[in-house]
Amino acid sequence: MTPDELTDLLRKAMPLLGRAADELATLDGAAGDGDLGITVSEGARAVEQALDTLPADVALAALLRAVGAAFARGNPSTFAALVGGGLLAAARAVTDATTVDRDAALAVGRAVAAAIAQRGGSAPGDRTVLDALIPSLDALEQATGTSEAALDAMIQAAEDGVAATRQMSPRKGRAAWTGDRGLGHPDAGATAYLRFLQSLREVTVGTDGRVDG
Amino acid sequence: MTPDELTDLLRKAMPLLGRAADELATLDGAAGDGDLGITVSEGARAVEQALDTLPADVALAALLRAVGAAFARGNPSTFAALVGGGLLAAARAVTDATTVDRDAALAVGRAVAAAIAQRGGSAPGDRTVLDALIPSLDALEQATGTSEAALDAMIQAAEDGVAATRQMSPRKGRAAWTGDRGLGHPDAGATAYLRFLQSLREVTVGTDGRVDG
Amino acid sequence: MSKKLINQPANFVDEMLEGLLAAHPDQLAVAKGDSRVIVRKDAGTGNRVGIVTGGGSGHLPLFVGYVGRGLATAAAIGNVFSSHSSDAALEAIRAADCGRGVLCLYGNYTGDRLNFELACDLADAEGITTTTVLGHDDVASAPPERAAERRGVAGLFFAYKCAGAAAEEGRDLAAVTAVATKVADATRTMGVGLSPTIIPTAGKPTFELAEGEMEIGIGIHGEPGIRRGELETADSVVEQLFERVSAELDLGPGSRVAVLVNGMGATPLEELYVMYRRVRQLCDERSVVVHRAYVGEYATSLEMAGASLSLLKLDDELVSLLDAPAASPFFRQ
Amino acid sequence: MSKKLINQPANFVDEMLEGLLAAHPDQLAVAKGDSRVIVRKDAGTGNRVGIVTGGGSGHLPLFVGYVGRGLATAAAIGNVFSSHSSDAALEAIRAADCGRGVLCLYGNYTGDRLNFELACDLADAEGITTTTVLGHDDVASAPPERAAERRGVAGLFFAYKCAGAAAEEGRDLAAVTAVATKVADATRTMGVGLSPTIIPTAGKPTFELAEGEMEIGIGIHGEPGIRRGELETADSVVEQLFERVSAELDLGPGSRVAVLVNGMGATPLEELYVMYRRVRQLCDERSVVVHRAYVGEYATSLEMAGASLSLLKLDDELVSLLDAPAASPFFRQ
Ligand SMILES: Nc1ncnc2c1ncn2[C@@H]1O[C@H](COP(=O)(O)OP(=O)(O)O)[C@@H](O)[C@H]1O
Ligand SMILES: Nc1ncnc2c1ncn2[C@@H]1O[C@H](COP(=O)(O)OP(=O)(O)O)[C@@H](O)[C@H]1O
Ligand SMILES: [Mg+2]
Ligand SMILES: [Mg+2]
Ligand SMILES: [Mg+2]
Ligand SMILES: [Mg+2]
Repeated sequence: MTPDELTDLLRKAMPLLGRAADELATLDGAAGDGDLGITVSEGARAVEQALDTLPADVALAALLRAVGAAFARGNPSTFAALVGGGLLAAARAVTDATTVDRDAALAVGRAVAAAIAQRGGSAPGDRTVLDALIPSLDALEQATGTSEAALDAMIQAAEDGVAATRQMSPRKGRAAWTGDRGLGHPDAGATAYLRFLQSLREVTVGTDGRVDG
Repeated sequence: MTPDELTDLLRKAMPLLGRAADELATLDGAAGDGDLGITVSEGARAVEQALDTLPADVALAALLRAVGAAFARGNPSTFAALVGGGLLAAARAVTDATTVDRDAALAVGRAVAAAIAQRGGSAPGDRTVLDALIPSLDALEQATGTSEAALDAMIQAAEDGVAATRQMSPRKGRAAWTGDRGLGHPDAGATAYLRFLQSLREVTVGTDGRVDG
Repeated sequence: MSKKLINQPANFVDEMLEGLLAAHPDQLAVAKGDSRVIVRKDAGTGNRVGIVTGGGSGHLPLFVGYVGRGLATAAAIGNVFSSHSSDAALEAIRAADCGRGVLCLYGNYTGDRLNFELACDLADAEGITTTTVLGHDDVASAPPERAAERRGVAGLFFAYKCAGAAAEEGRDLAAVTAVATKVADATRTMGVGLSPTIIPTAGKPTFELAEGEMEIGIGIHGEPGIRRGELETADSVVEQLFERVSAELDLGPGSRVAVLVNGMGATPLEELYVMYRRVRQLCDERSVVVHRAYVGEYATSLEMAGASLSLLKLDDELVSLLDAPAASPFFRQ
Repeated sequence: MSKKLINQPANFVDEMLEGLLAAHPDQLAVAKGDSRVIVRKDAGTGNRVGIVTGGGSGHLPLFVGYVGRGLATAAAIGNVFSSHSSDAALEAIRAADCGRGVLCLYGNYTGDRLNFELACDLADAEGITTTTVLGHDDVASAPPERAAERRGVAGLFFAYKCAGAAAEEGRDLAAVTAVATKVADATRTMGVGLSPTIIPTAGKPTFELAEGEMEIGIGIHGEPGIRRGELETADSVVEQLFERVSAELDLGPGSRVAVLVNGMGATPLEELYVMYRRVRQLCDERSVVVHRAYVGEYATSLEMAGASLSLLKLDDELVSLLDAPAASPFFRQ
């Protein structure tokens, strides 16, 4: 896949993400302040706009820079800053990539995860987006076969990761100390990442969700 | 009936008035601010306390003064000021009465009504307590037979008067000008007076409400 | 059920006053003769005309919040949405008098009037001269030809501010009264309610408003307004309020006004600024000059959601009185 | 459904700012480079250390309400309950700097921190020295041994007040920063929520609270508290809040404190005074001296019903800084 093809996929996937806004607002409201729905829908809208301004034959790094900056600015917030900042960090990590193959995708994902963990001061198990992101990258690393199959494996791993956050204490154990209003719900940021992967699959393989490989 | 006997009746009737507080709050809330329930229940409580401090062989004027001042102070408000002030005016009108017969009762009632109309700048038909009070005094004036029968006639007239307020525009025609939230409900102050008469009857003739004359 | 942070409902007003006095002992005091009378710390001194106000509780900062320097001298405090007693009004008048007389400045409600009138009669018998000016700014409460019957609402703030400044300057009773009258006659207000209030001792709403409904012209105690309808945008609501409050003020290019966008209690300050934005646009379109804008909670109805818009048409005298400094625990300029 | 006086939800914050600037043109201005940055009219002049704050909208008077004389110099404005951008933070820092450096003083929320940290890095590259102090007064948000992780809530007001006074006096960046740190470390807050809030663009409550239920320790965005339970009396709620906020301050006879009883939005001012009454009794019982009491809306959560109690333990330095004059459209002393 070329960066231009990825741009095209993202342009189709972004509008689908808005559908998750209500769900994410509710999940974020259960444990936090409820603004994640807006962060994701506004972020997706900002990304879509940024994609439209990209020149043809764009480099992967430039694509990531544009997407990262747009997402960070869409609705500034923790999630926007971490994910947007993560994509900017990834752009620095893939400066010379010109195709988006599995290795490149993995490098981007790992760079994003590392940046989120570093800037957020968080680790797997802290009930964050990392608990879906990292398992999905592990799945990608082990995947063989078509890119559709790899994406499916990533989604499966992210789904499991999201489910696991239900049992995790939000914000590094705060629930153990305070009430348990957030407990039992999956983490909002992890869910947002899962919805992103699912949107990507939807535009990759058609709405029937079946994988053709 | 002596003033002491009236004192005794009132002492029994006052606690019953509190039962009307919710109804009166709702009626007053429909067209006004909803405080009439408190005015009546607090007023009744204040009257009860004032009665306890009266000496034996009290003069009617002194009884009215005590009751009027107490009601006015219970929960100061329009209704408290008008009714309390009306009773104080009545005390001035019956200075030399020593028994509470029909004539004395009528004199008190007329004095109260005149004072309310004068200080409130209101007339029959303005959707106020006067629309129950004045018809009930007319009924008293025409009543023959026992005092219980007279009281029953007063109640009947007050009931009709209260019902008639349903069709009257509150506060001198304000409903015609503004919305109609209060229209259809009976006037709160008129209803309060009716409930007072009914409480009086209840302690006069027993709780079965039958009149023994 | 009511969601209130209170103790025994019957003690609500007295506990509120206890807290108020404990919080502001440098500015406020209770009158000697009546625990329901709050006075400026320096009431009765300074050779100033006194200004007394009063009314029911549940409207903070109205009424007691305008007891302060350059504002009112004393306030008589009633139960929630009920008048103060005539005893309290009399005590407030006594406390406010330094020998130059007392202006009674309050909203046009029958109960408040009856109790103030009695108090003024008694004060007169004691040799204290009083005058009375009633706030009657609520345009929704009676048509223009019966303007004197209208209720007083948030616009009373302007009367305190200007009459208080006149008293602080040392003007005499007639002059202070004239200022209050001028302001009362040049002020118009209309409100919109989005949710009901709950009197603590009653414990349930005094009226109902359906989800998504608003009531235009609602009174400060929840008295019925002019029209109920589906909730509209802030801009549309402001346009309707502005139309009504400006209609009788004969505003034209160059007219100067003071604006008050007042929150009824539960409505966030952010929304009041969204409203003021539109008010200002409407003034600008008409070349009406906003000399001063007040945005915030100036006269509330407990936890009612909603807001009101007041306009005061200014002349040179009112401009300088409005600009004068003032200070109470609730208002400082 | 939400009962809000707004227009397009997406325009809420920008329209609010437009109203704010229209209402207070004498005191506030927008920064040249970013419409989401509000500055003191005289920002960048006067040879004072700058103080920059910021965060999500929906908390007025927090944050922009504390931009004023003797308070903060500039504020970066985010969407409702969302962080400001790093661009806005950088612009605020630039606008606030007169060459003596800028203190970034805001609440401890990850999003706000991330955006401020980036802005400080960029400011540094431009030669502007910055320091950072985070409000972390909410005792309900982490146990004492993790106090640095706590969220910042209403107690931030004390930090603005004291650091702002120090900057106004002309102290240097290190000294102003030391004051802010001292205040942040000596302030404790806990709140109680009685009803949820509604983010305009979401249009429905972020959480539910049953009839007659309260949540002790709730966050300023509705973050979960320590305990849900049946609504209790004001006195009982105050006792629980006081116990928690005073526990870590080592208060004894003669200790001096400043008290803030803060309304979350919908709770009437009357109820806040009922609460303060009990706070004062508890202080008196312990011979703790209340040097100043602030009662009102200082940090809200849109239309949430509820309140918080903050205590600041004072020393001589903080007493004199707290007593210094200050003036913004929302706070004047
Ligand atoms: N320190 C952190 N490290 C990694 N991810 C985090 C961190 N804090 C929050 N997140 C993720 O961001 C999501 C919340 O984002 P957002 O709503 O923007 O936060 P807030 O409203 O608290 O600023 C969480 O569900 C979590 O997945
Ligand atoms: N001007 C008036 N003249 C006679 N009765 C009046 C007048 N105004 C009010 N009332 C009576 O008082 C009742 C309301 O009393 P109250 O609740 O104390 O008034 P408010 O709350 O408006 O002060 C009305 O239902 C009416 O019967
Ligand atoms: Mg959030
Ligand atoms: Mg009433
Ligand atoms: Mg409020
Ligand atoms: Mg409010």
